[in-house]
Amino acid sequence: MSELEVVVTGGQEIWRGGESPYAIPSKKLGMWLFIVSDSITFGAVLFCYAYLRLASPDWPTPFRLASIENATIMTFVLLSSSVTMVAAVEAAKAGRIASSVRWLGATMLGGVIFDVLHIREWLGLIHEGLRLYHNDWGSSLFGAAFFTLTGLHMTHVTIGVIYLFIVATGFRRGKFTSDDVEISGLYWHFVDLVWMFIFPLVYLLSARIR
Amino acid sequence: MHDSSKPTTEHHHSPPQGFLWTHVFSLDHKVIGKQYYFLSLAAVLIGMVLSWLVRFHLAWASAAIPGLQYLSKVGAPGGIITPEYYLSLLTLHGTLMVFFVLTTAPQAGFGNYFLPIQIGAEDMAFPRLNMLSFWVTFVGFVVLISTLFVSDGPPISGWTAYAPLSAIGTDAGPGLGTGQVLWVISIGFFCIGSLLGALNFIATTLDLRAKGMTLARMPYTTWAWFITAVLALLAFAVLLPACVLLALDHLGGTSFFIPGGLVVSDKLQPHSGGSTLLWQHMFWFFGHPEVYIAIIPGLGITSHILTATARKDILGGTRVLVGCMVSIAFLSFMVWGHHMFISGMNPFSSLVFSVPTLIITIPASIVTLNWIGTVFGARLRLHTPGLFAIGFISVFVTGGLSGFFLAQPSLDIYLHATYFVVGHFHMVMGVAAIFGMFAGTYFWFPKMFGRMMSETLGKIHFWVTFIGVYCIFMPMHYLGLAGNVRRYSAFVDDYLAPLIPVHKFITIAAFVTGAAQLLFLFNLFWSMYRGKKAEENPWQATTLEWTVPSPPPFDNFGGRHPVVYRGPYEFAVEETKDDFVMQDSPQQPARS
Amino acid sequence: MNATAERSEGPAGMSWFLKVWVVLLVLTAVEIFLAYEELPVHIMLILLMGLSLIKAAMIVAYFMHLRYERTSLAWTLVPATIFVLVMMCVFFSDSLRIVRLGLFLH
Amino acid sequence: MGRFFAVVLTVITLVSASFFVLHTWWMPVDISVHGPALDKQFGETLFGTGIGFIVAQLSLAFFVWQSSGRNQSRKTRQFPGGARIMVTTAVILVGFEILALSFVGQKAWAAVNLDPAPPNAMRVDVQAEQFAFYFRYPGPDGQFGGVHPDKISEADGNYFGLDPASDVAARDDIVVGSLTIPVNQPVLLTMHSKDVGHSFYVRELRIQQDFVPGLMIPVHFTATQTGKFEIVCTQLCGLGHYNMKAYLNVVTQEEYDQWLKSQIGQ
Repeated sequence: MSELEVVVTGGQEIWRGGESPYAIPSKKLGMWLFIVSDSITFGAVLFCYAYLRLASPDWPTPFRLASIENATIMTFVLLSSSVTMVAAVEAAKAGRIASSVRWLGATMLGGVIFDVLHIREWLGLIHEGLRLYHNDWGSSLFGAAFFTLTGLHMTHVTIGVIYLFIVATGFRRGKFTSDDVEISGLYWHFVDLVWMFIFPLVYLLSARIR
Repeated sequence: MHDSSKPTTEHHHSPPQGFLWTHVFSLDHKVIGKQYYFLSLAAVLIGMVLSWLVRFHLAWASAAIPGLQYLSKVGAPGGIITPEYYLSLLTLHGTLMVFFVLTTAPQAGFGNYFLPIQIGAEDMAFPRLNMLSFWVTFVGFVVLISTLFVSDGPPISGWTAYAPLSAIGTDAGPGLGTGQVLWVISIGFFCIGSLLGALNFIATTLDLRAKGMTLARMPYTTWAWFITAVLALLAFAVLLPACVLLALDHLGGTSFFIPGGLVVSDKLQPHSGGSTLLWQHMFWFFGHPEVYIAIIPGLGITSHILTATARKDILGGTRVLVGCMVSIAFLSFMVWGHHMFISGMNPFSSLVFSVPTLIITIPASIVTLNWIGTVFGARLRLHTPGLFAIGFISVFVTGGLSGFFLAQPSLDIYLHATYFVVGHFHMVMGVAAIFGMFAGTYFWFPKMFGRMMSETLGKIHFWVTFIGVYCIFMPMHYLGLAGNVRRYSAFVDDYLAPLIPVHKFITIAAFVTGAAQLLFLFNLFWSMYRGKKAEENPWQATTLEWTVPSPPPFDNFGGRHPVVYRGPYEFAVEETKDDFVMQDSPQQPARS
Repeated sequence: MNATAERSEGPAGMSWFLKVWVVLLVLTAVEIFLAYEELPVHIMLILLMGLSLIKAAMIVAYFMHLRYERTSLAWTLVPATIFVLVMMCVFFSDSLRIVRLGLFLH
Repeated sequence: MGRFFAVVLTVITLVSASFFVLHTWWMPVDISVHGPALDKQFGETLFGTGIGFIVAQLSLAFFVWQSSGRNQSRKTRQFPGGARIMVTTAVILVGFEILALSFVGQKAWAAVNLDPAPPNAMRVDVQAEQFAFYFRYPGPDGQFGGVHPDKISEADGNYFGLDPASDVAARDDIVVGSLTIPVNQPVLLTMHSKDVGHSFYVRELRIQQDFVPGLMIPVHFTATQTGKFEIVCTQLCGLGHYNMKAYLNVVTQEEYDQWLKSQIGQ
């Protein structure tokens, strides 16, 4: 075995077939692969955003302190919902089904609060005249990029809430296992992870400082 | 807590009942593989007819094609193709061929059918997802075909859909409104289908290998499908958002790909701030890996079939061949800029992109030399699949070598957007990949349908096709050298008019070659019902798909769990009666 | 070979995750603080992206348990993703050209 | 069957190669200063790949001939040297070719796209639109007027969107439909598009460059021979793409001066 192989495989004969080389269920590997692909999708949109922003000298910085505060609360809610998700997974692994379902409920609640706060902010911006195709403060691409990026993320959060709901009900009825809870957790943490990039790139870099 | 070290899969389902569940919404990878195959077959037929129309128009621009006016009254009044309809047909031809044929048949079609069998699995890792990816792809296909029937026809912006032509809408030309939106939606669906399929392929290959099927013992085809799936998972993830943004430019009034100050049809466009180069970057970031998504399964299929044809392993074996395929796949993400040398991209980038582009020729040359070296001293059994595999080597060399020219930015100044490029990519990506598909069809048909295809018809098909493609695509290189620009619907200027006889020659060659494909089609359907019954291992090959009945039972191995004891291609073994040893044959200790 | 035994040490329960959560919140606070410091744009971008990458890595490693899986999984997933994202940075050479060669920017 | 294949492949190879060797279809004669370097590089690439093409195809044909007639009971043989020799050959030969081509090519590419235009270059503004090219000379004041997309009007013949009413520099700009340049004079084109992507391709000049909507792309060249040449569009731009062309007139300095005078007089 070459040195590289040792590093990659951990020095064990895990590729010989008849078993998963990662000692995880295939479904979990599938979710990981989906996350790889989806992170590249988000990456590409973020790169587009950065590309267009670099090319536009009149990129606006319209977010007043209130917006930043709102986005900070959203970040807090999403990060905390990740912790409740972890708790749900831990409970599920320990066989405490009722507790796990409660934690899943808390996570969904976090997602819903995030969505509500976000939509409230969207409505505020729309009220101020920001549109997908238009913006009074400068480059029209600001509105396009903002709504596309955050909209894509909000869609993921919403899908996540629905997904968690399905998993929670199925888990309570014994249709799903703790593995399914863990896999839905991967998705949820990924949505959280993406927000860790959108928050500074979209909000903090467009904060109105003076 | 249940044991998570065992790969959990859904494949312990029982055989479904009823036509709808066995043939339409089947979860069986074999049925889905065939569905993909026939979807591609439909796409390739339409694509071929489109290419005939396009070629006919290039040779006889003012001649009428009887009956065409019924397809589009505006596009072909009296059967004469208008310049815009020419571009519509061209766009549809390119899109169908690249996405729904080259990406679909060798990977999703054959891959779905044979990957699980070759690694000794009962099914794919996620059968439901597998069915979903097929139906999503199918919707994409239907949406694309529907552009033929909307008011102003398919888009005229080519399969690359360069913005802003593709983003502005009907002001820029016919087909760029509804047609273009449908095109974007279709490709979006295709991306989703491909991503789901790729995910499934990767998980299947990694998790569901039978006992003893180490990575080094995977057949070349399995490796090729696996590498291609990785490429697809990473590349389609970039095309998908690009399609979303382009759709938003149409439907949401955004200007991602449209800069300010454009005056189209005497109207100042209400857009500003976008970048046309951004579309090109995103498209080709996907587009170059896509070229390898189309050809790597071909490399795998050719190598796989060449072993059974030559009765020996490929020179260098798994280590060299897979090493080369992996390096090609890796490099394919670093070279997309060679499509954009003269696009107005930063000229420094061109120099940077040309180096990895030229470096890709090294693994490609190694693979080719090893194939040629394999034929040396072989005991060739030139049945039809073998002929197509060897034909693949020849066209791959021809098409690949012209890449040397196009990889150099300075030569690309002259050759870019000429027929040289058309000849190059048709030869290396179109013809080579299609030769791979033909080889695969003739090779695996007995396994898929339980009957043999006619060798006589197959050989006629091979000879006409082999000579035909050289007659079609070699002259294109000469035309490009003479400066014949591509995507012209007619050659009206003084410079190009003298080249029309060459176009007539190409068109006639295309019709003859196309006719041979009808022979193939006849052979395919005739053999399905009337062909000679196939035995379990008609080609005396060694991999696991030849250890099961033809066609395989519902769960592939009839409840048996195959165990693999040796490498995939052990031919010319002296101790045995035959000159080959099956992968799951435990009789003697493996030689290596 | 026992699959569970060869995994690395599991996380030390919820208190450990709460610690990670606190660190993530602190890093977020640092980001917000930085946003209001009037730093040159490129330095701010590097700092913000650096902090975000650390946060992302922590989420992947702890919340998503990647640290506690076999190393082979991380080696399968992470390098490919990073490689593709890094290659996309080449786009920017043209973004900057638009500023230089642009016609009607406003 | 194998022998037949070998013969067919040999014929295909020789016929294909012969058209390249005989220059039956070839690039038109070069009329630019930077062109000979490109042509030379083309020749070298063709030489290298041509040998590769012939050797690879003929050895394939030869091996197929040799091994298809084999007695089916005979043992197969390995290629002498095995895969190692193949890998080494590919790495050394192709690697050498790549190195040579990249170094030579870098210079040729730089001459066109990286080196700045000579200071004495004559500036001409080019605008591409569906489906025509328009060329603008600065006129006696040597200054181009500003361009305003909202003023563009096909009907008034204001293709560039000039504003002569308030812009002095725009008043004497000369707008024509074909490019007239003096021979042996460096020319700097500033290229921009009115609507969608187009391309500027003059085969004889060995120049091809896309018009990028929203950008002003500079291109420079020096023509060394007089004559009339076609400028064609090579970037798919819509239904009239096939018919989008203009002419390049390379004339002597005297003829050019005369032509310019007649244009100003109008």
